[in-house]
Amino acid sequence: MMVWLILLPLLWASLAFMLGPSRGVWLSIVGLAAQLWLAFALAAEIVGSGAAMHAVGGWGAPLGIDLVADGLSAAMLLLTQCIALPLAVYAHAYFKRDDPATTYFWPLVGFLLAGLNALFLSTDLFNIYVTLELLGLAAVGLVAAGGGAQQIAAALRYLFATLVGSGAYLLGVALIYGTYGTVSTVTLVSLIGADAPDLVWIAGGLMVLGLMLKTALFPFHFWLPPAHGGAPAPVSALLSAVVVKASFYLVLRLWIGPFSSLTVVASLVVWFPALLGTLAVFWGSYQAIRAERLKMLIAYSTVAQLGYLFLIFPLLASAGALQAGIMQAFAHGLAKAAMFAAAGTLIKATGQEMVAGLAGVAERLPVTLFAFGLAGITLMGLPPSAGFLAKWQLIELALSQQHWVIAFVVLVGGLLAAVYVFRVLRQAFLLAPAGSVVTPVPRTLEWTAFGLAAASVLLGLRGVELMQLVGVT
Amino acid sequence: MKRLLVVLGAVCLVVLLLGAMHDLAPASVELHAAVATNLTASGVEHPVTAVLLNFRGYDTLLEIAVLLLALIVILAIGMDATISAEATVDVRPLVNPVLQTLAKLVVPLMILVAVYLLWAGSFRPGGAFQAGAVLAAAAVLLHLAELLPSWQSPGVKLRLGLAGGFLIFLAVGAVSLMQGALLEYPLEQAGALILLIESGLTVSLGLILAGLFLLLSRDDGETS
Amino acid sequence: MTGGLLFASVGVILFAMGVAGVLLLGHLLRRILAFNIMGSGTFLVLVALAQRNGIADPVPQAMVLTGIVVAVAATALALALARRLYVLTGKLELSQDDEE
Amino acid sequence: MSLEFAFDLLLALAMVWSAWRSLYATRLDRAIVMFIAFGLLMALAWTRLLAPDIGLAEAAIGAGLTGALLLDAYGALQRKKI
Repeated sequence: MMVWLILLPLLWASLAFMLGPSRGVWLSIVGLAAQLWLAFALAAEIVGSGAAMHAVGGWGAPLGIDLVADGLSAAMLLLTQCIALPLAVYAHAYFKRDDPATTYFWPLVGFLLAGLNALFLSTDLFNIYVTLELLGLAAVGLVAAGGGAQQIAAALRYLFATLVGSGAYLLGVALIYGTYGTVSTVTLVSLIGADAPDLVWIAGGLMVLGLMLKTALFPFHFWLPPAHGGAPAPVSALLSAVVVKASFYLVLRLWIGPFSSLTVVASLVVWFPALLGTLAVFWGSYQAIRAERLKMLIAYSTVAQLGYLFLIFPLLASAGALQAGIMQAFAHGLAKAAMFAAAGTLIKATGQEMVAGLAGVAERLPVTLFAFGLAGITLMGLPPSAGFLAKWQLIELALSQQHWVIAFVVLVGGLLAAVYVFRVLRQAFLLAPAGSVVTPVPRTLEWTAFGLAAASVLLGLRGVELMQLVGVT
Repeated sequence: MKRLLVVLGAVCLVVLLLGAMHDLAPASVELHAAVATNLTASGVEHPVTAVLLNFRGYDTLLEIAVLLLALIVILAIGMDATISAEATVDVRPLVNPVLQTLAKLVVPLMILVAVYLLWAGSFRPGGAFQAGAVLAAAAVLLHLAELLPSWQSPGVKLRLGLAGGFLIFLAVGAVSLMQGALLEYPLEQAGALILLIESGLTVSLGLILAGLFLLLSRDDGETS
Repeated sequence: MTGGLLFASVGVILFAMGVAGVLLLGHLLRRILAFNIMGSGTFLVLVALAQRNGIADPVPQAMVLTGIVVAVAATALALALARRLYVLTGKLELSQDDEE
Repeated sequence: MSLEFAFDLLLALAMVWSAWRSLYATRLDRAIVMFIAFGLLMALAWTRLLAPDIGLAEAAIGAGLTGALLLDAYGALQRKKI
């Protein structure tokens, strides 16, 4: 079942390419719906009977490549498909028929999803490198497609960042293979002990740093705002909601998997990601509060929200930290997809890219603005949203271990999020200046954003199931 | 400042790595032995081909996806290139007729070499990648001799050729998955299946690699 | 020192030179060159370090073949973007001021 | 020092030097030509590392196709400047 999650998007992506420019919408949407069903079925299966394994080619690691679906990967697969389907529907309504961005939009989305799904399932460090490149190049292509000079420049900046990131990762993989003769994470867990040679430490450092660059963790965030802020709204939503989480997921996997004995020896190392995460929360929020363009505000908010994910690293020793991290990934993923989708609708309707140009949208586009507000609730971490659940758990864990710094960062981060969310809402409730026109937009745009935003809030009520799923090993 | 930091970081990395690489114990897993043991079950006699298309065939499947994807991205970013009539005024010197004759002679030979490489790959160095690269080189040569124009936008037949190799590979994967595991070949059919995949890949790889060049070398509009 | 370790060392040096080049050079074509040198360095480490005892290992060799194809895909993509940028702006550098 | 190791050492030095030149040569066309030379040296190194498959691929794809792509980009640049 899990393998179909990889083959299906590859299949509809290449068929959509064969159909020709701007074709393949319905093929893709049917494919995505099937993937969503598969992801739910897979999650249900492993909650029932534990983690599932598939030996590609029947060889088994370390000679072959093993795919493993445990709670963590099943949760990420579920998140990805849950966001991709509504965004595909949104994208279909968003793009005009002759928009140059749509010529090969669907094949690119297909390859992007195949890369994501393959990455979440792989347990082979080199295979993960190939999935990272598939993902990275597809994401760069989506940013650049049909764009003007600014978009192309943003795509190039993104491309170089992602290539350096995966280059560092691959060098790490090369050193690991040289040291142990295998790249299977399952085999490596038992091989890498506390007495690992220096080379393994360097390899681990290179891999984690490369992946942090790809996650846009502060201070490696420089490429994210232009790329996510400049791409078409459906693309920004997809990239901010799931693509950056993929490399975070890998850092987490390496940290609790093959490199777990190293992180135990050097107890100070766990504070390094947390420190960068803290800086990301403050810097991203500060820039979001200052941003003048609406999509830049949302992109900087992504920089801040990604910071929270890295706050869990000092807490990983205790049960529940993983759940808090994944809950935050879900909360931010759904909310940020909703926010970019809502912003795309607002910009399309008003023709204004600036936050200052939003005056009056509250009465003209209430559903979209409501979606934006709901997503904001999740980002601030107000109950009953999934964001609240994630932050609550994070604070509780931090306090139980006397790491009050982490609790403080989470609380202040929530307040800062409130500042930039209310900045947008306040503007939206102002009276529209005389003579401003709002072009009508398809209902689909409004309601898909609303659906995603509502999901980010309502997930808080079903959080127990998700946490149970993440716990399956 | 940035310059200093980067240079310093690079030097530190080199020093640390060179130091750490020297006294390294032998690896605990020896995959080359495992490859040798399982070679007879792989369907080919050349170990590198066995790893590429059997033991780690899944890597190769995704890698072809990356290559196809790169081509699609290039198509996607250049679609609205201003193809103005006056932009096609050629400033290149006239092509040497000797080059054209030479190309006409060499290209059939290169196709022959590609077929040989494809066939040789099952028992000695060679295979779909090298064969595809030779095909692509032939196309580039034809282009330089002005016997093959740059691509603007590929038609349906060309798209079929570009994606065909990948689709064959994918189809083999899907069928094998339905019968057991992804890309698990039955012992007696392994050699034939690998040859089928490699033949498809050779054509598609040749087309894609040539396409990368022929798409990039189209006259991409004018700045004015 | 064996041939394997020698070439692994060369790989490390090439990687460092390449990364520094990608980060520091301004001209886009030069940055693409640097990326390729970085990749070549990594590939050398992958094979040479694994074969430091002098025995051929087909597994990293196959990985490098995969890596070379991925690298040429990335190079072509980067060149396409760079040439598009040149058509649109007449420049082959990313300006520093739009970074924030 | 055996003759083989001396050859490897020479090859290694040539690789680092050509890589350096292809990064920092003042003229871009020289840099690209140096890069192609670097690719061919890499191909030689691969055969020294008992990897003729990679040697073939490196010569054809790494040096050949990548070099052709870069040279073509450089050529387009020169044509536009006229």
